Amino acid sequence: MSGPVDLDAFRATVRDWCRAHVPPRWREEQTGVSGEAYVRFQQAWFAELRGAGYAVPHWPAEWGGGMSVAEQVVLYQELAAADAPRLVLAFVSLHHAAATLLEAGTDEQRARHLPAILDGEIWVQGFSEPEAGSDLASLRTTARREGDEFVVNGQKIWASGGMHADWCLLLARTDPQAPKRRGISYFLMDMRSPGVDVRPIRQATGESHFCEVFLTDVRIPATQLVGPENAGWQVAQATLSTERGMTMLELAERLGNAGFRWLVAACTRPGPDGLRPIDDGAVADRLAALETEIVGLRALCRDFVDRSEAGRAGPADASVVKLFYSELLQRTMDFGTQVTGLASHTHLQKPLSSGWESGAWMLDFLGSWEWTIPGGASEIQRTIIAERGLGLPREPVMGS
Amino acid sequence: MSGPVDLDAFRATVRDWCRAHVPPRWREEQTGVSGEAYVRFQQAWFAELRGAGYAVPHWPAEWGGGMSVAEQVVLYQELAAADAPRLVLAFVSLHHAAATLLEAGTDEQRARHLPAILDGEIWVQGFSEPEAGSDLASLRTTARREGDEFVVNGQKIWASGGMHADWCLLLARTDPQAPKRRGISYFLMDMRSPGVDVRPIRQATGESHFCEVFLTDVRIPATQLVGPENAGWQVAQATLSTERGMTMLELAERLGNAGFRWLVAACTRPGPDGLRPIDDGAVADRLAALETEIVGLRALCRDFVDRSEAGRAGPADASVVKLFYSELLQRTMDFGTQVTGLASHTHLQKPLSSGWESGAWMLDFLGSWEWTIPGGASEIQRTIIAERGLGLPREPVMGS
Amino acid sequence: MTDLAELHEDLRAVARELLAAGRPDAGVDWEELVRAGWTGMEVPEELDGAGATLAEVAVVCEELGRAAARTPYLGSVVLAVGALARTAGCAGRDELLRDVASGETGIAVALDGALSGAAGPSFRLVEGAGGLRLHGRAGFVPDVADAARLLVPAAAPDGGVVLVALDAATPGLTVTAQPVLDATRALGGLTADGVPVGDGTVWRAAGDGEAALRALLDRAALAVACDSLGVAGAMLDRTVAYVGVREQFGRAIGSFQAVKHACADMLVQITVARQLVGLAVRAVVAEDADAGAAVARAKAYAGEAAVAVAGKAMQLHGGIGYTWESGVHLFLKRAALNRSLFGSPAEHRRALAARLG
Amino acid sequence: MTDLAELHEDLRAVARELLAAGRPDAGVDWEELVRAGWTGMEVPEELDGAGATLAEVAVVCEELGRAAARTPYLGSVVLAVGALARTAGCAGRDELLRDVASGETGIAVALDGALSGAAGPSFRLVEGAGGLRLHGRAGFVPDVADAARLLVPAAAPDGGVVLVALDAATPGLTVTAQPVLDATRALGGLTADGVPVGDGTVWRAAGDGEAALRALLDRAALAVACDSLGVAGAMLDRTVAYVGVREQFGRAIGSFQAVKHACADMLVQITVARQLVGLAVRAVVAEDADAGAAVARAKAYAGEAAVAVAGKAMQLHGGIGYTWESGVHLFLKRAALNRSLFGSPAEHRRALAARLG
Repeated sequence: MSGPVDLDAFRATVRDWCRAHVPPRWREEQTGVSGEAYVRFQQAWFAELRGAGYAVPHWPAEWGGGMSVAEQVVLYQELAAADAPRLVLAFVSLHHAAATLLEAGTDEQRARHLPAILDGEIWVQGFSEPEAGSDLASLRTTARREGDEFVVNGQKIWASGGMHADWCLLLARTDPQAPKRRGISYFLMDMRSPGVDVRPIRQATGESHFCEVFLTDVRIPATQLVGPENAGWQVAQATLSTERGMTMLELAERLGNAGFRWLVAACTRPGPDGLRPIDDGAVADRLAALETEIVGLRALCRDFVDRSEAGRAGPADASVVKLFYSELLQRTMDFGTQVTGLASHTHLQKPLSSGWESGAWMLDFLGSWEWTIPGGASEIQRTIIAERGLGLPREPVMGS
Repeated sequence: MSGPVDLDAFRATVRDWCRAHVPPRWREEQTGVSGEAYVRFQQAWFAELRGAGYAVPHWPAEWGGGMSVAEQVVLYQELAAADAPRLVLAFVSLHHAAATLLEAGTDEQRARHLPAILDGEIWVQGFSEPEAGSDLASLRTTARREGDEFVVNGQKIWASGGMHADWCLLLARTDPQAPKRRGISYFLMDMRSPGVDVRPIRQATGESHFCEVFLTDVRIPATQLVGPENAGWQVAQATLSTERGMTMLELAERLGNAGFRWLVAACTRPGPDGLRPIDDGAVADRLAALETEIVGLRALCRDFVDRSEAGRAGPADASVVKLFYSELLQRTMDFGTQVTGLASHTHLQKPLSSGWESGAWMLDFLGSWEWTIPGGASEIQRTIIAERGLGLPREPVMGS
Repeated sequence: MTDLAELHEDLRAVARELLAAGRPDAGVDWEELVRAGWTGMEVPEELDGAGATLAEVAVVCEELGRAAARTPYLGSVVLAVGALARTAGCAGRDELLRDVASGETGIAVALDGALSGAAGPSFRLVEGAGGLRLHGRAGFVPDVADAARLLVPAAAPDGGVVLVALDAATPGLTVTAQPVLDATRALGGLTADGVPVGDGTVWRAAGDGEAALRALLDRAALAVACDSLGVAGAMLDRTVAYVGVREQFGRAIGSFQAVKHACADMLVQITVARQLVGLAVRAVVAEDADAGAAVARAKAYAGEAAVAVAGKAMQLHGGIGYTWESGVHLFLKRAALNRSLFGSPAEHRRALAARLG
Repeated sequence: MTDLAELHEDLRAVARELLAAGRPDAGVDWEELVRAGWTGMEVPEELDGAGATLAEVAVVCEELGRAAARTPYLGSVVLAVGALARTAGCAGRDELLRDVASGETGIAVALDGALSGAAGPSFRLVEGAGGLRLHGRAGFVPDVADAARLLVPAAAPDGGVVLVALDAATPGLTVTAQPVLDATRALGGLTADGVPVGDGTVWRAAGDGEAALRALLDRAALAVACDSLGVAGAMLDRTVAYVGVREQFGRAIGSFQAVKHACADMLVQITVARQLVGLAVRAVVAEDADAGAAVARAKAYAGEAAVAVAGKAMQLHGGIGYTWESGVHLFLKRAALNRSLFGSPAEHRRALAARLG
């Protein structure tokens, strides 16, 4: 399947499938539910997608995927257009864990985990640390070799969905003497190992998706090392960028579909005085400006996917996309909050399984900092863009 | 005169005087005139103000001034309200030169120059250099001592009104071995000295208010040194801040009076379709936002003057005022350009003797970079505010 | 420094100390606040108050915002006194003012938090068999849910605007709490469905009733603007303190230009907001004809500035700032709620633009 | 990379080289531009053109903006071919297209630069004694002052929109140059005061005349958006080059975060503008029903981005950038003029908002 006719047919197929399978009232039903109900719903939806062949389209065919990039684009566009639930819980498993295993894992590691992920094994990312922040490479968690094992001590933070996780992608320092990016190793860690203590972090939105993970003398078999010892930073860099394009495309489509539809609805809903917000030229102007930016974002993401696929993406392209998306998301949610006024403050919970836009504007506005801070804060992205994208000189005293 | 009643009376007096003396059509008459006509007009207006006692209100009474700060505020407010011409040509003479002489000059220097300034002696500031830019202290012009004289070589830039100047406030390096702020001296230089070569710079607006000044073996008597040798940087710092408050207050009043009146006029003038720009909510919103900021600016400047007078101004207050004014000026002129559209591009000249707002919106927009770049560019002001105003740590490698 | 300015600085210092004691969202000890004299500030001396003005109350409001304090001060003091001050003298009014001064809470004014400026009253009195009856509804009323006594601005049958003093338990009145994300604010809805109103409880304004309501809405907006100014100030201070010690890439993050310049912009915004709030307070105290415009400018600018500053504070605090525990979210939520309460920036600017053309 | 994309890259490289030869405001050597085949790009092959599309012309327009080039390409080629392409075939039309392809200048289309989108024609034909007469006026018409032949979109007596082909010397026609600050653009006014019009010179559109005029205005707006994109790209490149070598405080100013982050924002804006312009070009070439909206987005966004980028370029060039000699002002003036030409961002967004609600 590669010609334009096939893509149109595929689009129609996905659209029909969505019409039949997307639970029509999932947003209402996922608002205010327990963690268990959320996990059950995520697992059921994952099973549905898997049944249709839509769960791991980006994986190699031999592992159950094999969809072309053009088809994946169509798939994500249609899931967004249908406002389908997102695979939030399985995100790390399907993307980061799979990419790590496929690109740097051993045959044994792949055979053990890839089928398990399809059966619902949940992964969490153990990269961030409290003291490191955006300076990820300054991480302090240590892994000391003892025979065939490593003994790990330290603390991880911002582990999304950590309380539900079976396995962890772990970065730890194995050579404290080496320069900071040369002494880190990459491990697969069983979350049920003794010494692993997971504590949820309550976020600004009141939810607790993220966790702290405390590691005390946790023993990891050396067979669970990914890539060479002390080359963990390089493995992480290589695998982090995988699929980032398609992930961003999906997010852009989400914002451009349900997100923008709600915004238009908010702007065109008559107030008590019968006037609609959009009847004010200032609101109309801002709405049109945001629509323009969102259209630009979607095209940007599509272009990024195409160029990544063709091996022509520039060294700062991912940063341009992330920076523009995250700040546009924040501006859009802020505007929605302003247009809906006090009412936006009365939504105390947002639907789980949702993306970054849920119609609970104030919560979504708060949540937008989950995009401007982690994964390299906006300030870091701008520096990357200037240095790698434009070739401007580094700051004389930056760490290395 | 200090009570509120007296101030009201003074305000009425100035208002009457303005009504009788401000040339009613000076803007039209000063548009497109020659340099000579501009100088004549400036001199005539200066004589008018001097006759009324309004030319040097900030000078000490013994030299012809002696107005209280509260009265000066009223004076500048009324001159702005009446859209009087500005004393552009005499600006450096009346402010920087006078402050330098009064605070750091010798009795002989004061006696020679202060009366001469009242009689029309024009001064220019010779601080900036092409290579130094915002890093003023890295200036390269040298003054080598030879007996009772200094021999000066180098190049100055951005000397405003340099082609009309009689005297120059000159900074030059007298000790090349010293740290950069400790080897600079401050001179009074006769612009008619042999070796002084003045060349106008054409600016982005097409005008040539500024000059380059080339100095080749110019000899300055040692008696024309201001303050101790090698303490010129400190003299310049002390005198540059003098009167900055009142100057900013005047500019804020100018923007708040004629400048804002033109903007309202532009927004309320019906277009070919009979609609007024302000009938669009987006324009109305922006106009109200700018009005709000301009009201804030005027209050800020008044407060700054009061606190400076009371010796309670903070170390970054001047930077806050300059940064906010310059960027607000730029935003306002940009908005005027947008509201008046293509028509704003057909004004090819703006009236001389005008301030930074003249109703020729596109030219004024271009001219606004004269405020965001010189005297410490906005980037420098933000750093000053953060370091001196908020106490944030300096950059590890900043020059000193 | 003038005597008044010194007085305000003293008041500010005391307030900051008093409010620094508790956790921001834990609620302020009302008794302490009463002992400090904040409830009676604007109440005339003959009614056991301090006979001060809104200028002093504004200092308290700013400090409450700075502490993101949970207290019914807005509804039970600022608005209650404002409503009563413009009411023609009568025993009931004086008694209520005395109660406010003495620190009695449980008084609320039925002002709809979604309204601003020249909005008319949300309630009306209808002449019926058996006397007057009150109809209407208001949402997002500050501190109404815990109120025992209500002051309801209402349109009288003659078209004038009056103040109706009611017991919250009166049949036909429905009070509902309206939880909002900002847990430091207590808002609620009030519905009156033909509530019988006794003659002695309908109080006329000392002057024009409509003007009195307009002034009350201005007062509400200005109190919120002061609060926003305080929120913004707190966020800048916390950010400056944090970026001065937090290290990344081997240096305090406050030494990076991007962080510095963001902090500088926060300071500039706060400085301008402070000027605009100051102008509005002076205009309201002096009862300037233009006071409404001054309030609109202050509310629009400070309301937006506080959201921008608190948002940037969250950004510069990084992951830490995004935790519930850090409390930064409290300020961002309060700033965002304030922005919409008693007139959004857009609504206030619309009113300003209407004066210009 | 597709063949088309490669073709465009080649075209861009050639264009950049050709235009880099002269000083930006000195005027482009028209003969070189003709030899390069730019005048006949969209003209059908049977009329000596290359039979290419607006996609290729867009590349040229961007490069002309990047060079801030003074040339009548917009009026005499982009608009002329656009107007003629939608005209029903006739000998006069074909001859004119052939002339355009062969590089003849002196052709202009009487489109008012102040108009955009769904504006009707500025001229009308009135049936009188002795035949049709043309009335109307248009301002800011690109390249009209030096034009010998004029194509005037006009409302016909039957209400349809037609194209009137006139000699500029026809009595009753008045052409006036309209100098603007941006000396790289030649705009002018055109007034028709009862100009007699011969039958053979009134050309009907191949399809709907009104749709043809709308498409022509979209084309004008899009050509200007491409120009703005080029202006912005040039300013970013010059700024990056400058801040990489200019030293202050002992280091290249491009190593300061404030400068870096400003440059990063410029790149982001340009990148998004490029996407929006690309979408609009593809939509117009494909004659999508939604092409007007795509053009509005591109024109609004690229128009604003170019002013922001050129303004920041001036700021980062410091005093040097403010000199006439540096030429930065040329780009800022062109960007600002472009922003207003054929519909301001506000006007285009108003049209976009109208589609949404």
